[in-house]
Amino acid sequence: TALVMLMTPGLAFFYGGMVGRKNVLGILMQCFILLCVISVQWILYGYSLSFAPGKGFWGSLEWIGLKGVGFAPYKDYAATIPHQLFMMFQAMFAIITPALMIGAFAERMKFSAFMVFMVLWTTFVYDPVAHWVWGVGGWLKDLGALDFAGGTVVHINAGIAAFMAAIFIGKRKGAENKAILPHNLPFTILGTALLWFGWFGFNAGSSLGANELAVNAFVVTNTAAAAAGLTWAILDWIFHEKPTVLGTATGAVGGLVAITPAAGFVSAMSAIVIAIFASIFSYIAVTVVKPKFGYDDALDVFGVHCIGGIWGALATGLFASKAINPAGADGLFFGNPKLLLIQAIAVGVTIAYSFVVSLILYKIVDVLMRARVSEKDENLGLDLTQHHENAYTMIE
Amino acid sequence: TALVMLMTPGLAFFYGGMVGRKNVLGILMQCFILLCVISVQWILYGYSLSFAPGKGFWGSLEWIGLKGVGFAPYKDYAATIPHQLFMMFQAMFAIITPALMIGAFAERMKFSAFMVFMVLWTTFVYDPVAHWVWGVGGWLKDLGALDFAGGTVVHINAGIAAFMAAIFIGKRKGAENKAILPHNLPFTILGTALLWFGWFGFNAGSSLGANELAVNAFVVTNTAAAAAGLTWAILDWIFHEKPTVLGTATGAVGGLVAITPAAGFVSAMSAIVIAIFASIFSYIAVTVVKPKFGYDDALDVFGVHCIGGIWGALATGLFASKAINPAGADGLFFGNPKLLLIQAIAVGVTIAYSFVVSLILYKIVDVLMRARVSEKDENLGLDLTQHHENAYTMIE
Amino acid sequence: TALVMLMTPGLAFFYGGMVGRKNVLGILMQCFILLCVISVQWILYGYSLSFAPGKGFWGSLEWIGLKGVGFAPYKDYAATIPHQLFMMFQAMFAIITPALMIGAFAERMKFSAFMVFMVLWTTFVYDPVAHWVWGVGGWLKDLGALDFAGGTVVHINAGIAAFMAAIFIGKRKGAENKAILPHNLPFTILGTALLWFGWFGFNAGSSLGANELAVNAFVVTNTAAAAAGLTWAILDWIFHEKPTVLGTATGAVGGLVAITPAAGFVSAMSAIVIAIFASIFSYIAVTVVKPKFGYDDALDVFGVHCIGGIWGALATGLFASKAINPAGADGLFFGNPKLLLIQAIAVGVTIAYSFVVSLILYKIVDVLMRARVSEKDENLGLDLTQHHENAYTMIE
Amino acid sequence: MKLIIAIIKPERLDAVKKELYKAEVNLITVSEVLGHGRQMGVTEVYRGVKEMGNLLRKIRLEIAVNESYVEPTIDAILKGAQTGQIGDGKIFILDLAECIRIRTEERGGGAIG
Amino acid sequence: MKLIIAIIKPERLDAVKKELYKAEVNLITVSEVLGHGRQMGVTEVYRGVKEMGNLLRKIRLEIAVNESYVEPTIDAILKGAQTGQIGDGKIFILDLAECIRIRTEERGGGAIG
Amino acid sequence: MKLIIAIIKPERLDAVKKELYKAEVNLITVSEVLGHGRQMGVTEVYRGVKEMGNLLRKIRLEIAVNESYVEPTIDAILKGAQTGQIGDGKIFILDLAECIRIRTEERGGGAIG
Ligand SMILES: Nc1ncnc2c1ncn2[C@@H]1O[C@H](COP(=O)(O)OP(=O)(O)O)[C@@H](O)[C@H]1O
Ligand SMILES: Nc1ncnc2c1ncn2[C@@H]1O[C@H](COP(=O)(O)OP(=O)(O)O)[C@@H](O)[C@H]1O
Ligand SMILES: Nc1ncnc2c1ncn2[C@@H]1O[C@H](COP(=O)(O)OP(=O)(O)O)[C@@H](O)[C@H]1O
Repeated sequence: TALVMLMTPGLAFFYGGMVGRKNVLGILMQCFILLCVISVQWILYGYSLSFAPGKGFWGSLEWIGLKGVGFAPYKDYAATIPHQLFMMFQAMFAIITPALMIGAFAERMKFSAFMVFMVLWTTFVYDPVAHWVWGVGGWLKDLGALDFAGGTVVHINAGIAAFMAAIFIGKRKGAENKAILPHNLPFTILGTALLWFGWFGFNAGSSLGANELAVNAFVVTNTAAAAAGLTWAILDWIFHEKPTVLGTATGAVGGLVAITPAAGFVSAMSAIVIAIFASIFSYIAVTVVKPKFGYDDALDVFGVHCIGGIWGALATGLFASKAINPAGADGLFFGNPKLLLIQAIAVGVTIAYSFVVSLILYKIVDVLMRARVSEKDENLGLDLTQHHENAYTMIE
Repeated sequence: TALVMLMTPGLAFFYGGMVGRKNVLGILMQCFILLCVISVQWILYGYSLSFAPGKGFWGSLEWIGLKGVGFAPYKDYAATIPHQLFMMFQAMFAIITPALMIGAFAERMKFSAFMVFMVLWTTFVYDPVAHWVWGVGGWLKDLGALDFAGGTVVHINAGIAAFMAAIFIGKRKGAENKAILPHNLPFTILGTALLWFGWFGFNAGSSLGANELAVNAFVVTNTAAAAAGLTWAILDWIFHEKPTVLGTATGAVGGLVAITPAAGFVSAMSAIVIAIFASIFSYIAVTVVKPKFGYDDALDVFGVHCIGGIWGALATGLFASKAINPAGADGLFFGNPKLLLIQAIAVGVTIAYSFVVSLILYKIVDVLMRARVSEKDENLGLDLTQHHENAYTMIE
Repeated sequence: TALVMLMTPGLAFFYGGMVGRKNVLGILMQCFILLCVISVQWILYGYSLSFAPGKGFWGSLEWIGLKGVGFAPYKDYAATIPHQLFMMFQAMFAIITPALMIGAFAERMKFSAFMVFMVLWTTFVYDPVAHWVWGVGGWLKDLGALDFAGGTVVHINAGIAAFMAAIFIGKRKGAENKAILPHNLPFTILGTALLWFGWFGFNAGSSLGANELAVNAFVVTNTAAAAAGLTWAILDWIFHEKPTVLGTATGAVGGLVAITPAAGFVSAMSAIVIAIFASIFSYIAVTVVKPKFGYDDALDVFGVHCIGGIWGALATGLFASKAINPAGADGLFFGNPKLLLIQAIAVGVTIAYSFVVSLILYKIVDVLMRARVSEKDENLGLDLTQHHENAYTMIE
Repeated sequence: MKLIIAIIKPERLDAVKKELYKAEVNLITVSEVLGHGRQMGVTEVYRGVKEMGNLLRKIRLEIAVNESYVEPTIDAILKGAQTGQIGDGKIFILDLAECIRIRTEERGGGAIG
Repeated sequence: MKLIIAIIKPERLDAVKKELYKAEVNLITVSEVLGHGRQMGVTEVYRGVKEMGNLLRKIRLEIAVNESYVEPTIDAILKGAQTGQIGDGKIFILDLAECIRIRTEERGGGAIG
Repeated sequence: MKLIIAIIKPERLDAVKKELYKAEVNLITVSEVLGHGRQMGVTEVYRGVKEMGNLLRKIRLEIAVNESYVEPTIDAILKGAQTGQIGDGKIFILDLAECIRIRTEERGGGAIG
């Protein structure tokens, strides 16, 4: 569980290294403050909204302030680990999800607007969706949708909301004529390493103790990241003469995303196939689709997380096998087309709901306080204008 | 346990990012060498001085060189884990404590003097205090003082000694007229993340295996860090227009400090309250008290660790509850004023003892070899003058 | 196990900080791509070649594609943990080993050549040697050679191959007249910290669950790193007036290397002795031998890993004690000269085999595609020429 | 021959380069500087300590040209760098006594381009 | 008009800036340079390899002023930067042929301030 | 007095310094710049977005010398920096109106060395 906590800082450096020198603190701060805010929101009411049993839109409110959430395992979620531990584990999911979005509106969102938007988003988008898919009484869960470690709830959910935000906040100044160069790629690699490391906790931990499942998740997670990273490197090699570090890291993250919903249901060999296609689809989304439609999804949250998440969720419908996880189901390639359909429904519902509600919330925030910083502030950078700090000293 | 080892490097980057570019290696080296020196000191005689049963000033010498410290659990300390593992776990505490002080005399202490001072300090201050509070036969322990994971032994102890050092070594050149700008805040955030991560091991590990306690410690640790970080951000927002990254990180660390002694005795809700006040008190100490009295506690070891530690120790006396930990005690708010008094005594004794003895040791070192570097060396920076290295290349 | 995964990124930053600013991505990419490629190679056929039972040169092919490698523990390797987990754990060894070599030919090897060489090397050098020493039916294993966590298989093996590569690829331009200054030493420290942290998993994990052994490995690993780091610092202090950060980090890594084969067989006190000599030998190799013979082992893979590995393997033959590990053997100092001999044989065989075969593979690659980049590309740096990227923005 | 030194806003660099190429001025040397001018800096705050950040990031261009190119170069810089807001920067022009191309050792106006 | 270039010790920058403001010289451009001079550098050691670190960090100031300001500026720099120890640095003064304010396009002395 | 500005390839810096010391030119100021010239840059690629990297790392030397040292200094730079390949860089020479040593306040030629 502790591992999962490292993912948010990991993400912070993954993103932070890719932005301009004048905006790196903006990224780090946004990730860091989410770690603070959502940790508190979660124990106050978020966990209850998401996981307290209830057939409705949200879970019930009986677990507010962790009331009744003790050490005794809550068998419907995890028979073997203390309820509070499960709660913490889920908290990390609730933190990383909004953090993923940061990449889309990077370098131009006002911090105050960011804070308000994120609290609203977690409450009105993340919590309900989490409830539907994972909560006792959640209707997608009852439908039989499989989401091992958050492909739908986390990645598609965040990815599509990010897509919305990128479109409506508009392009970065300077992004029109040229690429904004990553100011510190080693930080991006460091972040990737921490993400990869944390993801083991993310996926293996999602087996909630069941030993064999954890091992399988561990193996396929590593395999998928590796295969996807390699795939992207090769694609770069083919289309841009040289394999790039940023590309390899991006691919690896894409592979981790794609395997997330499938980690507990597929074999290592299937993982390789899933990973290869994950990279290919993301590669197309990032290098072909994005420029074509010209939205400025600054750090490709949509291209990597949404696309990867969708593919992963559907792939689960294709490659899932009872041989791996008896508690799971068989996918198309194992003679059960129905699962694929259910997965598709879950994906569709999440996309539709998340996009619409996120948009509404965004518009509210934008009207109330303008979501985007002024042009002058954008030129000076978020670090100085939003946080009154410089990331690095230039002369000493 | 391994997690705790990461705290020292975490601290190194937390501090290292805040100093000038020409002194970053000085910080990293001081942290790193302590990891080396104290690791050895600990198995040679430190552990024995601190934990070997004995009613005296120190523990007895029977465990010197780990003699008799085997794999069988030593039930008075930890009934379920191997004795050597407990020893290692404690080693990490003995390493991080002196390392905390580094922030106070940063950018101006001579390395040789630093080494001598630290070995003396660990032997004559840390080891005895640890014995009193945690050791079999330690009189504060017998008194019934509660210190779950080192609020008194680690943070107050280091914080007050750091305070002393900051005063007697004097202000940094250039600190008079202006602030010395942090040369690399992302490093500071990285350090904060590693500290936060390691602190889980620090606090959860202090339950020494008792499952429920570990979970509680884990939850309250995360909650306190989050709430305190958020609080500091808000304070900055109020008093300086914008929330700063450095402030948020500082607050989070302060929250971790304050929750340390309480982690095994309080609930998550109490943790939020403790954390909020921890940030407020530290904020006052750092932004009001320090400038007023004009001592140059370069990286606010006193303001964050000593103040946070004191508050945490007293807060334990207020919020501790048998409902959380039957082995513990009830605090004032649970109808037992006595505990608060005991805590206050433990705090007072530690402060008095640590301040006086640290001062004596410091003076001895100062007389023998001058503790502070020459003005010329200070201008050139510790990296070049104390270690003959440059942290970064300027032209290539 | 997850900890071990962090070692490769750790190594990447350890090395990456030491090279020039224009080559840091080259290092990071080489480490990162190995993480990807070998992860896949391992599950496809590497694991089978190394560990599938077989008396031959390689293991048999029956475990190709993890066929038959399930969750049930495979008692000949690890009676208590799932077979797939053991497989993953070994995968991390297979990844870090070639990664170690990167330091030797840093800043001048063509990426394409690197890829081909590494895949060949892992297949024809690592896999067989791993089989001989650890695999069921491996002849060195049957001989009774002790290699707890890879002193021979990992460090000597990689060290000597690196030595070969350094000689035959030739000196770096600019390395003749002057040292190439480390562009970011904090990264090197970060890498060292991650290595130290991961090494706990590396060594403690190698006990494969056996509790007491793990604790012992944990203690001696930490002790060795600390003592060796301290030793190097002192050596620098003596011979170069000041202790250097880079030196201390190098020493610590050297200590970790030396203790690797011994971790499960020696006591903490022996570990100190082993560590001290490890630093001394490496120090001589790096500061005396290397300049004397003038090969350009850029980041001292040979001096630190090969020398340290050899010393560690032999030291195991000296200090091993049944008192620590009944399953082990007694060393010379415990009245059993035979073990030392066996260790010497294992070392000799590995050196001879690895050097010769690595050389052949290197020559093949060199003939096919020139291993070294053009002078022009070397001047521009590997980042730009091999990966079309800049690690840092210079102006923004 | 003249040596033209221009201090501009970082975000204008691309525009200026474009204009210079249009004016067939292809050889330039660029560096990052900090400037203090009319334009006010942003206050920085570190743990409650206010720091009047009166230095702002600027880009410094160094361009050696022959007389005939002086005006076109100036116009190009003005076109690219001018936003009309405070902080746009300055252009300094110095007489260049001599210019040598290292590769060919040729001197004078011919070595400039 | 003159262009004044000063190389000073990093730790003197604040003092120099203060003096310059006193002398009503408010517009300056600053950058970080490495200097080799009389002042000896510090030897660096990396894994036993000695490196004669003969380059030291210095700060470079660039100030364009009108004739009347030349001496006051020099005095200010001397006041702020002088420690009397080797390494204090130098001041170089060049004739400035022309100066243009990008924002307003005005030229000559008026554009300097 | 003259102020000599040289733009050279980074990897030639050591050689140039060596030559300068041979010519008894011991006082220099060095900085890192980006240059755009004849030499083509390397294209960069970030997630498929091509970036014409037309700026290359160069080293900028600033050397103030007395007349008698001008030619020796130029020769030293040429010796050290010339590779004959495109991108070797340029040398610019400006008239230096005045030079002041901050430490001693002495002016003119004497202050240069
Ligand atoms: N006299 C000068 N000497 C040196 N640098 C100057 C001078 N005047 C302006 N600059 C540089 O130009 C930048 C912009 O100048 P500023 O006064 O802010 O804008 P504007 O010229 O539009 O009023 C300053 O930050 C400084 O770097
Ligand atoms: N003739 C020169 N040309 C270029 N830079 C110089 C010259 N003389 C001095 N400098 C710069 O001034 C700095 C200080 O000079 P130095 O000789 O060390 O001090 P001092 O002038 O007090 O003897 C040097 O590091 C160098 O950067
Ligand atoms: N006219 C100029 N003005 C400013 N800088 C120049 C000029 N000409 C050349 N440079 C600098 O010199 C460097 C090398 O010039 P380049 O044309 O590439 O080599 P060469 O002079 O051998 O053809 C350029 O990158 C640039 O920094």
